[in-house]
Amino acid sequence: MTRPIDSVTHAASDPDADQPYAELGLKTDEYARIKEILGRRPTSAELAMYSVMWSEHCSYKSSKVHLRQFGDKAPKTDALLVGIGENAGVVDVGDGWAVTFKVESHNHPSYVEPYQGAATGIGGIVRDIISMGARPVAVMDPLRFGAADAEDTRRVLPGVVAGISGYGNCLGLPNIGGEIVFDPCYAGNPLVNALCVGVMRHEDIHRASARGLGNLVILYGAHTGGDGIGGVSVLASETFDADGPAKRPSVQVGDPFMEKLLIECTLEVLHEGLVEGIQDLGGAGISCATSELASNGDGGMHVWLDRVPLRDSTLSPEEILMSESQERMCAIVSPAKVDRFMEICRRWDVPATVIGEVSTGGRLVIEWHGETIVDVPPRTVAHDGPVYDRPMVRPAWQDALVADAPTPARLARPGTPEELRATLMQLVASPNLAAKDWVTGQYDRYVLGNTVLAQPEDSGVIRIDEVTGLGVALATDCNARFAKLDPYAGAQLALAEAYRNVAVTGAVPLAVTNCLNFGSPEDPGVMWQFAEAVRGLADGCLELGVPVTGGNVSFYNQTADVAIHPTPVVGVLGVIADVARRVPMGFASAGDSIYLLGVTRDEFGGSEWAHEVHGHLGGQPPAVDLVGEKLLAEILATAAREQLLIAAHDVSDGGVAISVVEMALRRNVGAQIAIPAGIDPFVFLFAESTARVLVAVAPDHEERFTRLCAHRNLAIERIGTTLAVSELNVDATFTVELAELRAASAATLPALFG
Amino acid sequence: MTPRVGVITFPGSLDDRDALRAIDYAGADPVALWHGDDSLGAVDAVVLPGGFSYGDYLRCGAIARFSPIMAALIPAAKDGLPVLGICNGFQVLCEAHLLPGALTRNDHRHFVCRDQRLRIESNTTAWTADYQVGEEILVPIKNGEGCYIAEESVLDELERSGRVLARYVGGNPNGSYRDIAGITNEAGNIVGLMPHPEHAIDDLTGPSSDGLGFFTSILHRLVSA
Amino acid sequence: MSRVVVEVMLKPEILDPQGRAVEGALDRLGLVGVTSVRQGKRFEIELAGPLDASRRERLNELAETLLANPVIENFTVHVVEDA
Amino acid sequence: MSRVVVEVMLKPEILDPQGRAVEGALDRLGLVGVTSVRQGKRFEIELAGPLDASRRERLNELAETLLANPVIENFTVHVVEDA
Ligand SMILES: Nc1ncnc2c1ncn2[C@@H]1O[C@H](COP(=O)(O)OP(=O)(O)O)[C@@H](O)[C@H]1O
Ligand SMILES: [Mg+2]
Repeated sequence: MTRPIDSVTHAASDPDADQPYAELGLKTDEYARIKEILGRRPTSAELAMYSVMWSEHCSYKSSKVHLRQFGDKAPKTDALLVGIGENAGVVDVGDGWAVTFKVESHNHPSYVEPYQGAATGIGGIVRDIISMGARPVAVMDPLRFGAADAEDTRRVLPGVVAGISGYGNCLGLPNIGGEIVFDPCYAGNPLVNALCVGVMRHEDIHRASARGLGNLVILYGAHTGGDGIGGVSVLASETFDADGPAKRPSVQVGDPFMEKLLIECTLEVLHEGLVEGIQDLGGAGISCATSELASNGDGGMHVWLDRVPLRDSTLSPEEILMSESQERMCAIVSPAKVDRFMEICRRWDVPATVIGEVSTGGRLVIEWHGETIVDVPPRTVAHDGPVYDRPMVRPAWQDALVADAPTPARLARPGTPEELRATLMQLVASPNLAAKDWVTGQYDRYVLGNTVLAQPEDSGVIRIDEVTGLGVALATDCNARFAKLDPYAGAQLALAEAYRNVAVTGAVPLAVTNCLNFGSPEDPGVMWQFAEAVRGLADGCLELGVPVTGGNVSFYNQTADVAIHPTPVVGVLGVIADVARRVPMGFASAGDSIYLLGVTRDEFGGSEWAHEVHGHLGGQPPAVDLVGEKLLAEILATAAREQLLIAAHDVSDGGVAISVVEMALRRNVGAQIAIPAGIDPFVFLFAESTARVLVAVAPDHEERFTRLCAHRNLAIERIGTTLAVSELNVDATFTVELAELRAASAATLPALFG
Repeated sequence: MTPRVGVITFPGSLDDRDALRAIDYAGADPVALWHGDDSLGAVDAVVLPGGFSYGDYLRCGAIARFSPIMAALIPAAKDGLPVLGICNGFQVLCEAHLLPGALTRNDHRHFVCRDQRLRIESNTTAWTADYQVGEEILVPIKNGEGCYIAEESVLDELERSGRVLARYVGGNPNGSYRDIAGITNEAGNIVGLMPHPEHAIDDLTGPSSDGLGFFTSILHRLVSA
Repeated sequence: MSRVVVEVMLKPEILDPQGRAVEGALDRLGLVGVTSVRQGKRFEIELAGPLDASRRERLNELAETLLANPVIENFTVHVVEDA
Repeated sequence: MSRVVVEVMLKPEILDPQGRAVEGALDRLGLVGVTSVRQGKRFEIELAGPLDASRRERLNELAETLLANPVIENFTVHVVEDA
């Protein structure tokens, strides 16, 4: 039984055929617009392309009007070589080196099939980085799960971690950081975000564009199968009988070995100058790659779709266009260079096929066995999708939430030394603050030999240039409870925390990426959260002078009408001139002074203490202080350059107490802390005021360092000393052995997921 | 002339550049070798690096063992060419039966990456002469299938003939029998090691520089030969 | 004692990188004409005593939920011995 | 077309952490009386045309050297179809 081909001629001759546009997620007016663009009804292949390229995921139709602010408010900087709009932004880090980095979500696939969902999340973001011409040098994985002890978390978390570990380790990319946050709001909607950073020389930057009449379109990498085409099957379904073709899998399966070959092969063809334009295949597969390459280039492309090598010969042309089979790339190569290109692919055992060529006429024409099944202006597919300015309303419950502040009257606070000690022990062992070694121990941090810092340090630091010691630092952060209380401030607090985490290593923050994880944009309350978060982030980036270079939006993270907390994950990249001068987080020797930089206030709204001890979320998040963050970063960079610091660690979740514990446990060096006069011990130990950092300074550098702070009017207070004994001694209150803290911190995750 | 030490890149090798760097740090001449070549060229010793050759699909090292270059390496190694297999390289050497036993799934079933203490048990091999017997070193370990197993009689023979080269101390990371981290053949020229000395060549990028000794050992051996 | 074998294979439409790697190796090593290799898992389970209906049912349930992932895998359960 | 199934199991004396983990899980999930679980591999190989003696021999050799590692594993080769 053969299915009739819905060619352009056929479509013209049968203008009123019923088309399943609604099943494909298109609205009636969107379908009408396609007809208007084409001057006829679309063929089923065209319908497939438009439906997926105009989906929320590919077109950013609900977010575009807001995301513009990242460009409009971008701070002036010479560092940005490639801005928003490409696969990933590119930042100049000096000496002719450039760095590209981006974070993306793979949330829903990771819920359906945790291992493969997370694995292909890593695979996808890595291909974005190679398609810019960069060698990927590290990955990070900001993750969020439901309650730590929930049954489903036990299913999802180990699978996600194994997937990231299995894929990333096999690719040979060090994992240098990430996040693991538990909150019941993510039950049913875990967040799996993946970040990749790559390095290149300025002259190696490549773009996704198809130029040069007669240049060839080469599809290379894995064969195309029926992965992830879910919805499009309806296009074929009516014409197949009930027990027709196997149901297409909605799950994509990753092959990290093929991706590793793809990386090496791609870098070699780019390095030899064989490629005019290049694009990875991710969401929407060939539809996306061909329409974007054509749209960004001369505008015309002719593709022979029947030349695409298939893993499954029963695939229809619509399905081939949509397939999200992993580990594929598309390159534009001039005819004179094709032989060499193919030779390199063979050397790496990477299949490669010429599937089309750049043409005149400004149309993307796709043929299937001699019949034209697509004939469209590529821009209308790739870039001129619908744009919505969706209604937004501040949720009715927001006021009550903010009014429910964690005052001492509402939430009982520990007062006695025993109570403070017990609170510390409870927080140290809480899933969000406990040691994450059970997870991070499954990730290779050493491969490539350039990892200078990795988890649990505040930032991952990667050496770029072995001769000069030039390197980059990266951190991702987001406290979604803060964003729930105030999405504008919450996004800025995420930015501030990532910025601070980069700064404590001595690196100078330079650029920002983000992954905006939200509920349904069709809910005006969620849309308000989204708009506020984007506005907050754009304003914050402007104030800190760090441009957003790219990112990703993930909507529909909700079950029925309950959305996740707004979770704008922010990644900050910094540059450090000599990685040998990076400042690690851990105390290193006895007799060093411990200083707290910044000001502590009674701020507990959205804090880990309120969450863990009282299961409470309400009030205001801590005050944003971007001026303070900037000042801190400048002082820390100077101090690192002058090698004044033994250690530096930011203060965030769990407050000063948790930060001190982390600094002490890192290298098993004890500390004595004195609670400053005039402040409540509980507030001093556990408040989550921002723009604060703890540092350890050797005696012979104290004078220089304190003068540096005083000179710039940075609040600084000496709060303790490192000890020769392995204990944490909080003056006149309590003492805990480091062994006891370590045991409490280390036991939690293995007990849950062991 | 400076001794030349080759590093074979298989499809899926990952720590090949690191092994080349370590050879360079030690003062020898690093030479990149390709799995598809059928000769070793003029090298004086060979390192089989870590990674996931052929994705480690099937079994770790099982497919790489049949590479064209292995057909050249196997007889050369039997003839005394110094060969160091690190992690995946150790797995390849066992699969090629150049070393006894096998490396299987870690007893806890997870990939493990951590800084590991080892005790050097033999310094009579080509790759450990610069260490003291009993010396403890700190190097990274990172593997999913690093559990060394062999029959009791083989283990006894390894112990009796002093061919256990290094043992895990301070906790066995993968369930290896008798805490074995590395072994050698009878002649002492072929060494398999699960941990990664090439990732411990300076304090900046590794937990120590303790691993450099493997590479200086081979350099000194080749220079004095 | 009863013995049960559960075989779990990736569904035919799902990519099987391991099988592909083996296919390539068999071909390179001179086994001519290999057209496909799929790699799956095999569980040999031993149980004390005979398999009554309820244990059989539980076994089938667990084969479907624990041993196989029905999103990407098919499975079969064979009772080899029941006594 | 011919079809061959190769089954590879760890030797009984070799520790099988995956099998052990499955054993524990089956027990926790209410399958009573499980005394042992071993996890192995199963290869389904398809070849064009019939299996002559030389291909059969090569297949057996490769099962022994490539598909299984005889130091730790046993294997069996079944020809399911030969045409
Ligand atoms: N939250 C965001 N902030 C900034 N830029 C964004 C954001 N979301 C998407 N973008 C940008 O929009 C472009 C298209 O995004 P995306 O479709 O994710 O890229 P790709 O096609 O490479 O997967 C990219 O340049 C991306 O960086
Ligand atoms: Mg892309």
